Formats: sequence, structure tokens, C-alpha cells
Amino acid sequence: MAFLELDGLTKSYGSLTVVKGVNLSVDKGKLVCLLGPSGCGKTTTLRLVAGFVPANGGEIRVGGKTVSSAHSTVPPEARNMSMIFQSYALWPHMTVYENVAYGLKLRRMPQAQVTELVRTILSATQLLALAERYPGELSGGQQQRVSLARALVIKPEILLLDEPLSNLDANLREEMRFEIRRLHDEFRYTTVYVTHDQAEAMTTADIIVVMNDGRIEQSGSPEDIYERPATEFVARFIGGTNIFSGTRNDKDTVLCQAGLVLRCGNGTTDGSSKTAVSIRHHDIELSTKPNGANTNTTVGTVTRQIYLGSHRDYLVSIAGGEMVRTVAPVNVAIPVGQEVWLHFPPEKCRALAQ
Amino acid sequence: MAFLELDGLTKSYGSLTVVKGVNLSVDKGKLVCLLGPSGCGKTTTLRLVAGFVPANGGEIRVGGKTVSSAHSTVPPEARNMSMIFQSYALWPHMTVYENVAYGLKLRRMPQAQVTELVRTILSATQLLALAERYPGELSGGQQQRVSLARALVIKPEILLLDEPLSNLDANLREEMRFEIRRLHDEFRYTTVYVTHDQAEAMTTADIIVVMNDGRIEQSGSPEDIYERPATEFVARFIGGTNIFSGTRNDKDTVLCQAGLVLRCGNGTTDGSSKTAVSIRHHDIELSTKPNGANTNTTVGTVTRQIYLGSHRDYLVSIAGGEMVRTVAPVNVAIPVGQEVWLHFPPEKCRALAQ
Amino acid sequence: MTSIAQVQGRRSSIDLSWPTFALLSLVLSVLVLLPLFWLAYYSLRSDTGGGATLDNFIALVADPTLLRAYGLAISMALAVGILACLIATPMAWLVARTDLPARRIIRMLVTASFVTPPFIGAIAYEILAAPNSGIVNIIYRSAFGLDPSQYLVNIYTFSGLVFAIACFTFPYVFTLVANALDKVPSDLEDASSILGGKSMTTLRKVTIPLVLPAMLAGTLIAILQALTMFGSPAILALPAGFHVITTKIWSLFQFPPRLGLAAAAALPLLIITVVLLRAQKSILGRKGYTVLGGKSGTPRITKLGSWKWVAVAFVFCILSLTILLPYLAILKTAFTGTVGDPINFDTLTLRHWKFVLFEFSATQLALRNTFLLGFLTATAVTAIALVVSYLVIRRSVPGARYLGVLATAPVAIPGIVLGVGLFLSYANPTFQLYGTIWILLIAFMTIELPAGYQQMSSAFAGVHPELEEAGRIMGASRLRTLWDITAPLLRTSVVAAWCFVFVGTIRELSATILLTTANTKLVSVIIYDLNESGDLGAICVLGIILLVASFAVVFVANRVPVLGGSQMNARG
Amino acid sequence: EAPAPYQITPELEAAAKAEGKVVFYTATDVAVAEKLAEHFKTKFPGIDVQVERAGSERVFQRIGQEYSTSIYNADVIETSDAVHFEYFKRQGWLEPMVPQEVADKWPADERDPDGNFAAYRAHLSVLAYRTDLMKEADAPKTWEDLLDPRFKDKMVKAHPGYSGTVMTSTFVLSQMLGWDYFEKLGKQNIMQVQSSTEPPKKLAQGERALEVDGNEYNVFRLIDEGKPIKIVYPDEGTPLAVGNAAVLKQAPHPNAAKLFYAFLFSLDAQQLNSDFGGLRSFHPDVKEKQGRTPLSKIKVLHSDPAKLEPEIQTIKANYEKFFGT
Ligand SMILES: Nc1ncnc2c1ncn2[C@@H]1O[C@H](COP(=O)(O)OP(=O)(O)OP(=O)(O)O)[C@@H](O)[C@H]1O
Ligand SMILES: Nc1ncnc2c1ncn2[C@@H]1O[C@H](COP(=O)(O)OP(=O)(O)OP(=O)(O)O)[C@@H](O)[C@H]1O
Ligand SMILES: [Mg+2]
Ligand SMILES: [Mg+2]
Repeated sequence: MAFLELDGLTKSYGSLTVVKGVNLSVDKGKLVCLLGPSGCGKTTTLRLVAGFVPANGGEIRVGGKTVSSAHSTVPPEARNMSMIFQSYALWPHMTVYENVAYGLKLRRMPQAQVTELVRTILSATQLLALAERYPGELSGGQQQRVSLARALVIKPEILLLDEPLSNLDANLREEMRFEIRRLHDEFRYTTVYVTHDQAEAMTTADIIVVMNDGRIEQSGSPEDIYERPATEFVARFIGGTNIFSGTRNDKDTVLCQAGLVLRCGNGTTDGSSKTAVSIRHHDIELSTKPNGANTNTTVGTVTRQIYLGSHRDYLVSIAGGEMVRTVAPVNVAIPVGQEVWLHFPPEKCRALAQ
Repeated sequence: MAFLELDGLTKSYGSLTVVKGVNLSVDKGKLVCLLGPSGCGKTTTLRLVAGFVPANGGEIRVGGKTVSSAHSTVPPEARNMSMIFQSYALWPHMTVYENVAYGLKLRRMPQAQVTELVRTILSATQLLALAERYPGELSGGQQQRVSLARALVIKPEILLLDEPLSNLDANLREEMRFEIRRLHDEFRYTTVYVTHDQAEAMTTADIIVVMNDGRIEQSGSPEDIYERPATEFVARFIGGTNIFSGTRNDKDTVLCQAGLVLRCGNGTTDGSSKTAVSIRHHDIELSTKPNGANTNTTVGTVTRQIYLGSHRDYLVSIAGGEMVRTVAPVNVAIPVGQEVWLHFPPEKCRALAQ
Repeated sequence: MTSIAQVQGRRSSIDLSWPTFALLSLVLSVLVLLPLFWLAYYSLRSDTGGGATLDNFIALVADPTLLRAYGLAISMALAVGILACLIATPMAWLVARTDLPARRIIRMLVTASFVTPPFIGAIAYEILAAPNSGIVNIIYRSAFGLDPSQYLVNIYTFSGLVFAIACFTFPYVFTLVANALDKVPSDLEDASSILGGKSMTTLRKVTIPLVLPAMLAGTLIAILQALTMFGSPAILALPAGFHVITTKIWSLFQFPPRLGLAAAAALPLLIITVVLLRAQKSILGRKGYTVLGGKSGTPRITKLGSWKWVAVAFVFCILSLTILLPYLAILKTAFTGTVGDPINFDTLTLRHWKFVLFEFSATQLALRNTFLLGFLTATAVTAIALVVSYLVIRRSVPGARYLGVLATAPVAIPGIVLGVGLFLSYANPTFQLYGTIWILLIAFMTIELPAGYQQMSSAFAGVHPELEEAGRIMGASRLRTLWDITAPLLRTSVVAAWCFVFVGTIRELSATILLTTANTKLVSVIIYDLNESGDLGAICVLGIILLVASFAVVFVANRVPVLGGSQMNARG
Repeated sequence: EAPAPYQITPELEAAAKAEGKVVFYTATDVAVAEKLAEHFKTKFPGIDVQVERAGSERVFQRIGQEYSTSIYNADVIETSDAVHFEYFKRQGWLEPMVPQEVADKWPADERDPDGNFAAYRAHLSVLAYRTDLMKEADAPKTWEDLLDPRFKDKMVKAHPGYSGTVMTSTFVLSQMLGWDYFEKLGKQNIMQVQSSTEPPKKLAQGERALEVDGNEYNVFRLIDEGKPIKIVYPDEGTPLAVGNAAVLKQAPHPNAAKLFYAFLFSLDAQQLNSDFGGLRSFHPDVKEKQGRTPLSKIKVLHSDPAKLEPEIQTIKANYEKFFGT
């Protein structure tokens, strides 16, 4: 049985329903990412789990015990969870040591043990040298680590993170992503991680849950989400994809604009005649010569070419005015204005319900 | 003759010299990116160009006329430049229209002409529908575009941008990069662009200037910088690279730790015996079988493998405890713990002065 | 090249920041340093004629009456500070962080008690709580049928004085703490709950420590106000048979005046003020109190549940003591014959109104002077504070920092000391300002400058410098930018600061009392004079006029659309 | 030597009208002073009277401050502290002039031999009590009675540091009864107020039942209003405070001042002072109101301002020692 279960969870503010019957099961020790655009209800879901806001309907169960329902809510302080806030929420009047020790002291742990546990976690997060500093005297990355240490030291059953990296700069963000994953692997807490950054979710999560407008759009492993998006929304949101709209021709071919015919190797094969086809930038084959095939191929003109070090980013305008983005290795350097042929391998084309 | 010239530009705050004799020539209509780590003096250089801070030494010339020197500084309002700020710096008490029109009104332009110019730039930046909104009622990306429109409408001789995208989220950032480049290509202002994001610099710049500690470390086209870094600092900063330290064996081979011998196809061939070798993540060849070669090859163990959709990111620990990061196509999925062989193609290995 | 032509076509304006800086430095130095210089100078001169002497300082340590006055003043001030803090903190918490009913109205009422001049409050409490004629005691005696020597409360005591001052200084603590509580983001508290902290633990360990600086700052202001207050002690302490230092200094001005001793006696007040301000810094130490990080939630509200009625009773009790009862007492006295009279149709009279408005010749002049000075001071201080904080915050001129120091320095100069200093500086034949309203304007500007500066500079800190730089790079000069961009953005703060200074000016008494003359009478001084001759009815009428006029001005200033219709926020 | 006496002539009146205004610094009760000003204005229309009322010491302090800084606001001054006028005269701030009425009617020792000032008014500093709060039998008869414990907590008293009247009375009583009398009085827990106009008002409010000192005229007025107050003239004697008036040399309105000064000593004004203000007058034709004890029936304690002046500092110091303020 799953350790953390959300069952038909619903939350409204006045007439506005922001979480609309969310169902989710998380196994013990897993890291699940809630991913979605701003305002889709990620933070609200997390705060429901933490117990900061009462639910209007549905249930939250931890280890089979109901902690939130429409009728009763166990207060946050009785849930044995930890949370890391987007703003870090470090207490500016306490030193790093005091911040981290706070949760342990509340548990009336003997002084010696507190000191020891705090030292352990501070060295795991490389903060030992900074124990006597105040948060105001730390850099952003260090503050973030203190907030991690403070959350981890109490050995929570569930760890909640709300966009923990969004205040950091790009380099630090990448570093901290790996750090969070490393600490998760070391301590194995059941973790719920909220973000709107796809790369962050891909790097850290065991399971990604894509939310949209208060509902779960799709959930699955990073590979599932990336390679087998269930809807156009998920495909677009995860990024790096081109979407073509068209009408279904037969079981697996879709007729797109200006005579482009795409045979789709996977995706929804039934449903309405209006269909979208998604294909990743890096799955498109780009060449300066036609390959002779009839379907899954088209001709276009390079309108932008950008050198990105490890690859080149192309924008190709095809017949009908549509723009296709694709990447090619660095050595494939085609100047702007040249005619190119694009091949969309059928096994990479995915038909999506619209 | 170059249009914008910095000549031995120096700036100190008290005893701290933050810009140390910078020489730079920018031709008319070019987009130059100042790239460098935090605190290296990028913003200060830009503000020197804008005239917000007086120089302590050296000169700034625009079209051959000195605008800043140790003795005199033309105030910013008399320089006919425009600037886009990290915070956008939109005036919250003016509508989009008023924000954009402000600079024109200062120039005592007739009302009709103001309206026309503003309409033109607002439609170029797709803001026409929002003209009567206040900045507080716009999304981040829209605000950014207003700030662009405001800067462009006065037809400045020089356009300055200070980390214009750092407040945007990842998707929007990517979109705005291209937008800035597109507008640059359309209007062809001489542009100085400050950033600490390598990808941003690569995408937008004609010339990248890498700064470190108040000095220019290297300047050149994106390809120069990426493929032919002059120093270890540049190689590291541009990212996506592994650096091995070693001693020079003969003209083009370097002896690294634990018996790894790297023959370098390019880079500094003279100089001291202590040498660094840089090789990009995506240039390393990863396989589960040995390739039999003696040099430029080593064995290691996968310690981390992350699925990133378009590729996988591997961390391999090799003999001597060093860690090598490399990327491989998505279909090369090697589990953690397995033994792998790494091949470093000599033509991709670059020897660097240390 | 067309572009060159464009560059030249532009107005190249002279940078006015250096001249402005020089002018302001001069003005501020004159305002602040000159009185201090003369104070020091006179304190070293003998009162009986003759040259330099240390006699005044020797008298200061040797004269037991002076020492006693200091002792009492300090203990009174500390008691006021503690009492104000004890009243204000829970109230601020209830208002800012609980579901107490009518929270907005309570905040407004507290602001109202801030507008009440303390000396009016003291007089109101004379009416209410004098041992024999006090309304409270009369009701108490008649309710329990006690004989005339019994009383419940006596305002003419040390504790009575402390109480009466605390009633009208607690809004400082209240406002600061309530604003600070508004700003503590919920996630700091959420972080404590999720780690296992119960509501009370969170309150104790996180919320309260975070508003500690505000509590300290507020308490410090209350202490300084009490220490340097003249009106209330003059009204309440003398009948109680003791001097505090301000009334003692005042008595040194009586015939034959002892200026040197007065100057010497004033200096320790200055030192105490500086020491207190330093102590505050060292208590706060290295700890940070400004909240770090990005977007954080709104303050969270505690549900009071069944405690609600206890809280309502507490707040009602405080508001009755500080607003309801005093205002009722003032109203009653204004409309009845004498204080002791019961209220019925026989005793209701407009006699005092007739006297104040038509018979008492000083009224109109004083009202005119008071409001004229209020307007002038508020406008001048706001303008100076605006420019000084611009120069300081934007560091546009090296050394601008010292302007900030100068503008803050008067905090450390108690009103009565400043009165002495200004009298000594400007009453000498060179300036001949004594007897004009200009000396009062100078005094008020000096006294109110720190408050104005503090408000404006914190407002400036909220305006991102890039907003101004954007204006300049578009081609606007420094002054044009200040006018087009900065000033509109600061509009509401400017109005708030203006109101704050205005109210502060018309309630000022301690420096005024030494500096007014027949032609420069102010309402506060005639109230004080009338109190000396015991005309309570007339005082209450004047008090009502003063209050109504202050409210009207504050109201209008905040409603006029061009000024931006915002609420007045007392000292932020 | 005093200048020749003068009378109110039409020329003087015309010159005064031309100036249009006279500024009167006075220590008389504000209501009385305003009444007097009203009367002057009806008598000499067109001349405004600006009444600046403050305690005697405030008036003195103000004139000192103003004159030391060459500010000349006041025309005619009046305080209840005779010492002040000795000081002003020494400073040479006063303009000698003698209205005819003063020359004719005033006793010689109630005017300055050099004509600088004259006794405009006099009043006693009296003991008084509330008849509803204290039975006549219980009321004190002598100064010594006040030391009786039954008066503890019941008395109100003005302060010599702020009131010339009280300074005078403290001086004569300390000479007569000695400082140990005040030391004992200080232990009676007396309510301390500043001006000598205040104790009667505290009686009227019912805040205290007995005043130790305070202006007789204020008490008269309160009795006239029907307040249950009664005056006690102690057997040992009642201190008398003489209030002088003078015209300043630098008066901004010299003619109006001269006119007003003469008016002050006219029978009209003096009778008004007595009737409405309850002040004692040295004008022999002034008729005391019914029911008031005539001055001749009271044992009066005179004081010599010349002797008082050097004692002021000592009196203040002793007073603060015994009464705390
Ligand atoms: N206390 C509240 N009262 C009313 N509406 C609220 C409240 N809190 C959140 N909302 C609304 O609920 C919706 C979901 O908010 P939520 O904070 O969960 O979004 P999110 O997915 O975390 O977005 P972001 O990525 O911007 O943090 C939003 O439309 C928000 O305006
Ligand atoms: N006004 C100032 N007074 C003193 N030192 C300053 C001032 N402005 C900048 N510095 C210092 O100059 C150095 C360079 O600052 P600058 O802002 O130019 O860096 P930057 O490259 O823009 O960094 P970032 O990427 O963080 O914006 C820093 O060490 C900074 O602390
Ligand atoms: Mg959120
Ligand atoms: Mg910068």
C-alpha cells in the first residue's frame, strides 16, 4: 500500500475551486514532483498535505491513517513532516545552529543528542563552518542548504519542498538539484517536490505529476512524461517539442497543413478526427538533400540557426508558414535561407488527443 | 574605426579596483555580450558606459568622441543611449503607453509623431493591445517587452542591457532571448548585453567578452569561446567541460593522474610543464566495451545517470578518484555501478595554459 | 552624423546635486549644531556674570534637587516605556494577527489617540481622576456611599503621571509592532509549525522575537518621549509635589533666571538619549531581523475562539482609558459650568465656548499661528527630508551620509533642551529672531526633522534606483527624474510624512514654552497658560478645537486626489 | 525726581487713537483683565487693547527675555510682584510718568518717588475653605492651626517659584513664623499648584477643601458666583501683595500707553477692579462691595521688596526642600 495517498482531494477558496479531486499515491521513500504552470494549484496541494489548509473534500492518508478530510484536519505540528519553502523561511534571529536545532529542541531531546544530530546534518550539508552565522550573513545557496538541513534533521516521515530552488541562479540551481537528489538517496524520505521547472523535475523525481488547473494531467516516470505525453498540454509543457495539428486520415496517419502527412508510431490511436502530433526537436532529422520518402517528410527554409556549443538550434519554416524547431550536431552548419529537408521518424511521432 | 571603444577603462571603489584596464572595441550594429561570474565587474562596466558612474582612468569613446574619462563624464541623459534593467524599471504610475512615450516627450517631439512612433514599436513588440494597462497588470514577459520597447523607441545609438532576462522563468527566458536577437537584427543598434548565463550569451551575441575579476579574459565569437577557450577559467565558465590537470610529456601529450595519457589536438602547445586539458561533455565517447587504444582512453564506473529527455547525463568515476561528466544519447542507458570505457578523441582535447 | 546632432540638440542641464548638498549641509548644521554649541557654551558660563566656570556642572552633581529630578524623570520614563510596551504589544498582536472583531476601527482609534496632545490627555485625566473632584472618584464615592476623604484613584502621584503619559505614548509601540507583525511572513511561522511547534511555541520563539526590534524601537520612543515631555509633568507632577528634569529646567527659567545651570542641566538629557539609542543597537546585535528570500505568504490569522470575549474586553478597556474616557471628560467639561457639576439641563452651558471664541483675545491669534506653523513646518520638513533622503539613499554625492546623521541627530535633543539651545542661539542680538514665529519654525523643523527624514528615507528605500536611472538614460536630468518619477511614486509617503509632522508640530509644547511671546502664541501654550490659572472649561474647548482641526487637516490631506488617497500611517 | 503729573487731554486721546492699539502685559486674572480692556475700549473707541495674561513670573521672564534681545512688544506692564519693578527701574526700562489721579490720591509709599511706577492694585493672599466640606468650627483660625493633622490631604497651595504673591507671602510668613513652620507644613501632603490664582479654582472644583494661599480677589469672585467658600483672616495677619503698573520706555505705542496708564488709575477702572475683580485699591474713593471685610478691619502683613529680593534664591531652595518642588 502506498505511504502517502491523496484521494479525491478538493479545495476551494470561496467560489474558486483550486484543487479539483486530486488522486495520488506515493510509495515510501519515493520522490514525487508536482509540475505545472503558475497558479495550477501545486502550492495549495502541498499545503493541504502539510495541514496548513483544511480540505473541502476528499482525504489525505499517511501510512493508512487519515490526516486530512473534509471534517477534520490534524494540525501541521502533529504530522511529523518537514517542509522547505521557496523563501527558505529561515528565522533571521537565530544562528544556523539554532535554526537547525529548533525542531529537535521541540522534541525535548537531550542537549548532547541535539548537538550531535545537528553536527551530523551540518556536515552532510557542508555547513559546519557556518554554524554560528546568522542567515543574513549567508549566500543564497548556503541559506538554501540550511533550510534543507533544518528540514532533514528531524527525520520526518514526509518531506515537502515548494519550489526550493527558484530563488537561486542558474549554476547554483543545477548544483542544488543534484544535492537534493543526493540527500534524498542518502536519507530516503518520502518526498513531495513542487516546481514549475521541467529540467528540475526531470533531474530529481522518481515520479512526475503534471498538474493543470487543479487537476492531474498525467503522472509517471520522467521517461513516461517525456516520451509518452498523454496530452498536448503535457507535451507542450515539458518543452522541446513541435506540435502539428491535423485530421486523422486512417488509423495511424495524420493529415497536417500543406500536404504534410505524418504516420505516428505511437500515441492515441482512437478518438476524434482532430488530432495533434508531437515530435521532439532532437528527434527530427535534418538534411540538405531530399530522402525520397513521401510521408513524414517535408521541405523548408532555415530562418534561424544558433550555435549552442554542443549543438545547433534550427528554426525551419515549412510550407503553410508553420515553424519547426530542431537541433542538429555542431558540425551540421546550414546557413540561414537554405532549403532543407526534414524527416520525422514515425516511431518518434506521437498522436495526441486534442 | 570601431563605434564604441573602451580604452584602458579603470574604476575603483575606495581601495577596491573593480574594473582593471578594460580595452574593447565594438563595431556599429554589433551585439556584444559581457559574460562572467558574479562580482567580476560586468554591471560596473556597463554603468561606466551609460555614464552612471565616473571612470577613474582610461576613456570611453562613442563614434570617436570621448564621453567618459578620468576628468570628465558626460551625464547619462546626454549620451543618447538606452538601457534595459534587470528589474525592468518600468514606472508603475504610468501606463504602457506613457512609459514608452516618456523618452520621446523629453525630446519635445510633436504629439502626433510620438503617438505614431509608440504605436510602431508597440506593434513590433506585440504590445499594442496592452497600451493602456499599468505595469502592475502585466505578466513578467510582457513587462520585459515594455522595457524593450521603451528602450528602443528613442532610437538610441547604443543599447545597454543588464541581465535583462534573469527575472523570467525558464520558458519565457528562452523565448525572450530569441526576441531580443530578432529585434536587434531588425533595428541594428550597437548593443552591450550583460549576463552571467552562458546559454544566453551564446544565443544572442555576435561577440562574447568573458570577464574575470575586472579584466577581460577572452573575447571572440561564440564559436571561438566555446571551442577554443584560451584559459582554464574560460573553459570552466562556459561550462559543459571536464578539466584534467597534468604535466606535459612531449609536444602534444599530457600525462594526467593514474596513468591517463591525453594527446591534445589543439590548444597551447608551448609553455610550462603543468598543463590543463579540457574536453567537452558531449565530445567524450562512452561505451561498455574497451576500444583497445592506449592513449586518450580510460576505464571507470558509472556513479550517476540522469535521464534528461533529449539525452542522458552520466557521472563516471575513473581511476585516481576523478569524476568525469559526459552525455550520451537517450538510448545509451547504462545502469549505475557498471564499468564503462571513456574515449577522449585527441582532436577534441584542448591543452590550456594554467 | 545625425546622431551627434541629436546629442547636441538635447538640453544639457547643470548637475545641481553639489549646490543642493552644500545648501542642505549648511541648513542642517545651523538647525542642529548651533543650538548645541550655545548650550555647551552657556553651560560653561557663570550665571552671576563673569567668565568660564565649571560651577554649573558642579551644581549639577552637588544639588540634590537636580539629582532627584533626574532620578524621578528616568524612573518615570522607564516605567512609561515598560507600561506602554505591555499594553501595546498584546493589543498589536490581537489587532494584526487574530480574528478580533472591528480590527480596522481599533487601529484607527489608536491613531486617534496618537493625535491627542499628551497635555490635553493629562488635563483630561485631572478632570477624571483627581482624588476629590475627579469624576471617577465622585462616582465611586456615591456608588459606595463613602465619605469625602475616600478616593479610588489619584492622578496626582508618580504612578498617576506614568499612567497618564503611557496612555498617550503607547500608540508609538502599538503602531510599530502592529506594522512589524503585518510584515512577518506566514512561512516563517509555518516553518515552525511543520517542525512541531504549537501555536504558542511559535508565537514565543518565532513571531515575538521577530518583532522585537519594533518593540524595542517603540519602547525606546516611548521612553524618550516621556523623558523629554514637559506638558504632562508640569500639569500632574507639580501638584503631586515633585519635579522631573524638564519641569526643573523650566523652574530654572523663573525669576531670577539661571541660564547656565539650565543649560548644564539639559546636557545629561542629551547624553542619556544618545546612550539609549546606542543601547538599542547593541541589544539587537548581529542578528538579522529583516526577512530574507523571495515570495512569501500573507500573515496568518489566529482564531481566538472562546478567548475572543476576553480579548474584546481587554481592548475595550485600553481604548476606554486612552480615548473614550478622556474625550468624554473633555466634552463634558467643555459644556458644563465647572468640573464638579453633574450633567443635566441646568449645568449645560456654552459659557466656555463664548469665552474662548469671543472674549479671550489670544484665541484667534494662537489658532492662526498654530496652523500656520503646522503648515510651514510640515511642508519645510517634508521637502528637506525628501531631498536629504534622496541624496543619502542614492549616494549621489560623497559625504551625503553625514547629512543623514545630521538629520537624525535631533532625536537625541529633547524638546526642552532644544528650547534652551534655540533661545540661547537666537535670542542674542545677532539674530533677533526671538519674538518672531521664525524661531518657532526653526525649533519645530529641528524637532520634527528626524521623524520626517526617517519616513522619507524608508519610503525611498522602497523605490528601486533603476526606476530613476531608467529616466536618466532616457534623457531626463536628475531633477526632472526626481519630479517625473520619484515624487509621484512617493506621493503617499510624502502625504503621510507631512501629516505626521503636522500633528507633531501642533502638539509640541516643550520647546515652544520657552520660545513663544505675546505675538507668537500657540494653542498649546495658551492651553498651558489657562491651566496655570485653572480654567479647565476653556482648556477643553481649545482642546476640542485643536483635535477637530487636526483630524480635519489629516483627513483632507489624505483625501485630496492629487495627493493620493491613502490612509495615514503613523510613524512607520 | 518724578515728572509733573499729566491729565487725559483730547490731544493725548487723538495721538493714542492714531496708534490704535495698546499692549498690556498683566498678571491679573484673565477674565478681569479682559473686562478692563472692554471697559477701556468703550470709553476710548478705536483703541484696541491686547491683553497678555500670564503669571507674574512669566510676565517678568518674558519682559526680561524681550528686552535683552531688543524686542519691544509691551506698552504697559503690571505684575503682582513688587520686586520686579525695582529691577525694571534699575535696568532703566521704565518711562517715568505720573497720572494726575495718582499724584492727587495715592499714599506716598504706594508710588515710586521717581514716578516710574505706582501701585495699581493690591490683594491679600488668603486662607479660605469650602463651607460644605468643612464646618466653620473646624476651619483654621491661625497659621499654626494648619499644622493640625486634621488638615492633612485637604490643602492646596500655590508656589513661590511661579507666583509673586506667594513669594511675598512666603517671605513674610517665614520671617514671622520661621522656616520650621514650613517644614512642618510640607509634611501635610499639600497639593501644589503654580499660580496664586489656582488654589481658589481648586476649591471651586472641590478638589481640595482648604487653600493655604491664593488671591483674595479670585475667592471674592467665586463667592459672588455662589460657590460655598469662606475666607479666613488669621489672627497673626494676612500677607499683602502690592501690584505695580508702569509704562515701558520702549513702548511701541507711547501715547496709547500713556492714556491706558492714566485709565488704569481712574476711579472707574479701580472701582471695576474692586467690584468685578475683587482687588483692593489704594484709591480712597473706591467703595468696597457689601459683605467684604474692609481692609481696615484686617491685620495686614506688609513686606519690603528691597529686603525680599536678595532672599529669593534661599526661599526657593528651602521651599523645594520642604515641599518637593
Ligand atoms: N488564500 C487564498 N485565497 C484565495 N485564492 C487563493 C489562495 N491561495 C491560492 N489561491 C489561488 O489558488 C490558485 C492556485 O494557487 P497555488 O498557489 O496553489 O498555485 P501554484 O501552482 O503554487 O502557483 P505558483 O507556481 O505561481 O506558485 C491560484 O489561482 C491562487 O490565486
Ligand atoms: N557602489 C559600490 N561601492 C563599492 N563596491 C562596489 C560598488 N558597486 C559594485 N561594487 C563592487 O564591485 C565589484 C563588481 O561589481 P559588479 O556589480 O560590476 O559585478 P557584476 O559582474 O555585475 O556581478 P553580478 O553578476 O553579481 O551582477 C563587486 O565586488 C562589488 O561588490
Ligand atoms: Mg506555488
Ligand atoms: Mg551585475
